Amino acid sequence: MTILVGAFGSGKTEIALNLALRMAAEGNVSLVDLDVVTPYFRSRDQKEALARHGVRVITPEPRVAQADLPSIPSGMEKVLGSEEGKVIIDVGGDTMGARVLGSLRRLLPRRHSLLFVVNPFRPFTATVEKTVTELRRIEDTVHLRVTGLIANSNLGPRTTWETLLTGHEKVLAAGRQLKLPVIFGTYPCFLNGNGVRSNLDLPLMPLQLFMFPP
Amino acid sequence: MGELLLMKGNEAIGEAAIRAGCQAYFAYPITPQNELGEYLARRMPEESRVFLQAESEVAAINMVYGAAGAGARAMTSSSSPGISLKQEGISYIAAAELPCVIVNMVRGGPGLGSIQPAQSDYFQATKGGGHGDYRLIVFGPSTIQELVDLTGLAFELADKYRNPVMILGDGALGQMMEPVEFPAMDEVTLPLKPWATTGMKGRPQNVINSLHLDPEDLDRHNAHLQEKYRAIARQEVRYELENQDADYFLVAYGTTARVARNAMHKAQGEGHRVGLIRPVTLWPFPDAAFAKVLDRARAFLTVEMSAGQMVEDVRLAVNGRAPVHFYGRTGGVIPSQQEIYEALIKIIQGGEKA
Amino acid sequence: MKQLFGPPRALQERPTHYCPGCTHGIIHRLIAEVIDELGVQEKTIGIAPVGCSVFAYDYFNVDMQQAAHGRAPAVATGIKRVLPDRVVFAYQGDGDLASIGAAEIIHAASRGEKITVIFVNNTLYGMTGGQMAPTTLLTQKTTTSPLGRKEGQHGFPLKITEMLALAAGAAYVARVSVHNPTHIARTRKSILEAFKTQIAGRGFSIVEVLSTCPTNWGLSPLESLKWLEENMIPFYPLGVLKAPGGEGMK
Amino acid sequence: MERVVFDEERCKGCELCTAVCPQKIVHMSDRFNSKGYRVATVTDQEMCTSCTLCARTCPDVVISVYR
Repeated sequence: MTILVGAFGSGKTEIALNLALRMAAEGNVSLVDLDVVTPYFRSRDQKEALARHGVRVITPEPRVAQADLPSIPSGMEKVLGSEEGKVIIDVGGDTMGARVLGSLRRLLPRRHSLLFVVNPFRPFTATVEKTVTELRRIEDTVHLRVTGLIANSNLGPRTTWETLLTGHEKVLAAGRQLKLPVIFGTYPCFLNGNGVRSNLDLPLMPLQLFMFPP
Repeated sequence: MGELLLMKGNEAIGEAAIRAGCQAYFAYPITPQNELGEYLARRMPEESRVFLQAESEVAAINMVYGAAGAGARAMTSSSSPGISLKQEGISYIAAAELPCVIVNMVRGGPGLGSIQPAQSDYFQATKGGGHGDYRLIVFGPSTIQELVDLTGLAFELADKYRNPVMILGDGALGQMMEPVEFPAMDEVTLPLKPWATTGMKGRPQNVINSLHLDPEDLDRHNAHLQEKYRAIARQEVRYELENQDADYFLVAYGTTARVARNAMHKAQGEGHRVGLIRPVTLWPFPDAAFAKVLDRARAFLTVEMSAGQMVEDVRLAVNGRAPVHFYGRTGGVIPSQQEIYEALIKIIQGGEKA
Repeated sequence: MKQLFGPPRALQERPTHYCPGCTHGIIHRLIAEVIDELGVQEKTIGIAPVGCSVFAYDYFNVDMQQAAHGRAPAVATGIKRVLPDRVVFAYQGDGDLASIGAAEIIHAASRGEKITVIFVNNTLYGMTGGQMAPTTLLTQKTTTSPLGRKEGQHGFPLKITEMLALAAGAAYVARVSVHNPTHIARTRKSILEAFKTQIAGRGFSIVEVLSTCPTNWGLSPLESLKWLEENMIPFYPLGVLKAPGGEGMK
Repeated sequence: MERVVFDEERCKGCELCTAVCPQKIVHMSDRFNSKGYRVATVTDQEMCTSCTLCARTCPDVVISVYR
């Protein structure tokens, strides 16, 4: 089970969708949309596309899916307790989004990865110091320990390899300070993977982007 | 200018307000603009400025009245139903000539509507909303960077004209993320406000007021306001005109302008001579942009996330010299590039009457 | 010859528009006396409401803002939050404060806004011609309760000051009256205490002043004072409901 | 020597001052001011104790008191 937390707009949903699609190629995978705070750009908006690739998307019931109610999908105990297949949980941003995970933590299996997604180009994780503060705030809220970081450095459409690698280095520095591994870094698909000149000790995962501004 | 940051529209307004010297922000929760209040709840205390969550939108706008009257740069924000509640205070603020910034991240209406993006508060923002003859300066930004730049400008113009300025965004603009640059923290010099009620030390009494019971007196006050609005209309019109020599023009603002531009590119790619007029100030409305193209323009297509509001101003600007068409979606649906393209092609092929 | 009593500096020389015998004039003067006594004329900002006292900015010689009906506590909050070292008072009537502005007053009190509210209760809407207010007494006739206020039809009179005393942020809450010189002196003392509470940063302060409306009551000024004493005080008991460092004293 | 001075132009003739004087020396005069109000007055200035009650009761700041 992989649980993604992070500051608002750190890119949890994009990463969750990409992880789900990768895992779907290998077998049974469920993506749980636990984002109770963001009104737009949520996993639930991609439900049909994912279903076509065999990803089961667990979302609040359709009647409230377009509301701003903090609605938790039904049957969470069954999903979280299931031994079958892999589960990815996309949690809402910041401590506000993470609260819901705190409320469900007794249902979580002992073995899980709690990954903190960091984009150092976002205001509340713009420095190592701020990243550490943000991570601790979220840990305090969910009453769980983060087990690793994901470096999701990007400036949206203005991302270049140069900016991206500068960002990833900041995340690695945060990892060293926190004594936590950085599990992987990302790069947006539109950057040609061949052009990468990375000396970083960090596996990089291409991100297919789903959420586009109008 | 500083470094690039990836910001949500709502957060970006908050940070831009801080950089613009906003000293007090009064919040009340409503989706889809909550990130603005949440952002400022963290940032304003860091800068030793005032953040206060009011008991209602009505109270929040009246707190703005008090703070602005006391000489502070003040702001409040909401989304459509909440902006309706603020109209009383906005009318008083306009009448008492207090500078302030009001943000409306519009959602689907009428009534409780939806939480999805819309542009159906155009009439309310540009034609009054509250009672009496008054005008707001209304900005319709279409990128996050423009939100930042216009937030700074909003505070500046508010002070310059002693008039409320509204930033008319929409839910999508508030929620989407784009890279932005902010002005440095210390770039703003706050103007002196000798009219503010700060205590009458060393001068006679100052009064902030909108009551003028004598008809002649109120008539004079209104004439003064109208003179100010004419000055604003002369000096503060802002717009973007793309492809001035085109035959057909799309007219759109805010989020819709982004999609309309894509539709324009698609049509251009197929050899059609299409341009785009994007009002940046919705009031004053950029009639000048239309004047520049009216000699050769064959038709206009206004696209809005509403049942057709700005199109009335487009018709006034075009004044019968070319057909003005409308394409709109409501309820939180953003018109797609394909929909706009098809509506445009129909007009170009003459399949649709004016 | 020494002057023992004269017009306070914080009051303008301009005569008021109030009807003969209307006690607004007394209350205005007491506030101005307190501002003089505390030496805060140059740092005081007052808020005029909508009601008979809508022109209060013409009478107080301090900086003033005129507020929308009921919103004076929100306006006062906005001023005080950006100018915390100033003295901010709102002057409100009973329709303004207890009806349309009920939310604003309760939340200003609850937040413990360091402002002072002078709440003038004359049991009806004076400005608009004597309509029923939340504070109108049972059986009292007004233009919108022509046969007298009946609980079944119009509901009960609201003791909002007692409600406000329950707010944790309210530091000083008192009800006083101006129907005779003894009570005028007590009113002055209460207003002084309220301003001192604000200046000491202890929280929200409010003084409800029972007041008259000879014109809409249809009584002479002297009869009005008697009516206040005999009808209002039994329902709206006088006293300090709450004070810093201890509960009320009678 | 006048102990109570009435700014008669401000007086609205409400009579509140007449009821509070312990010496019973404040009374309504037969004069009208320019606004048409019958004004209050004190003729027996010598009997005034400068207690200020009339001034403190007046809603219109008509009365100044001296000693």
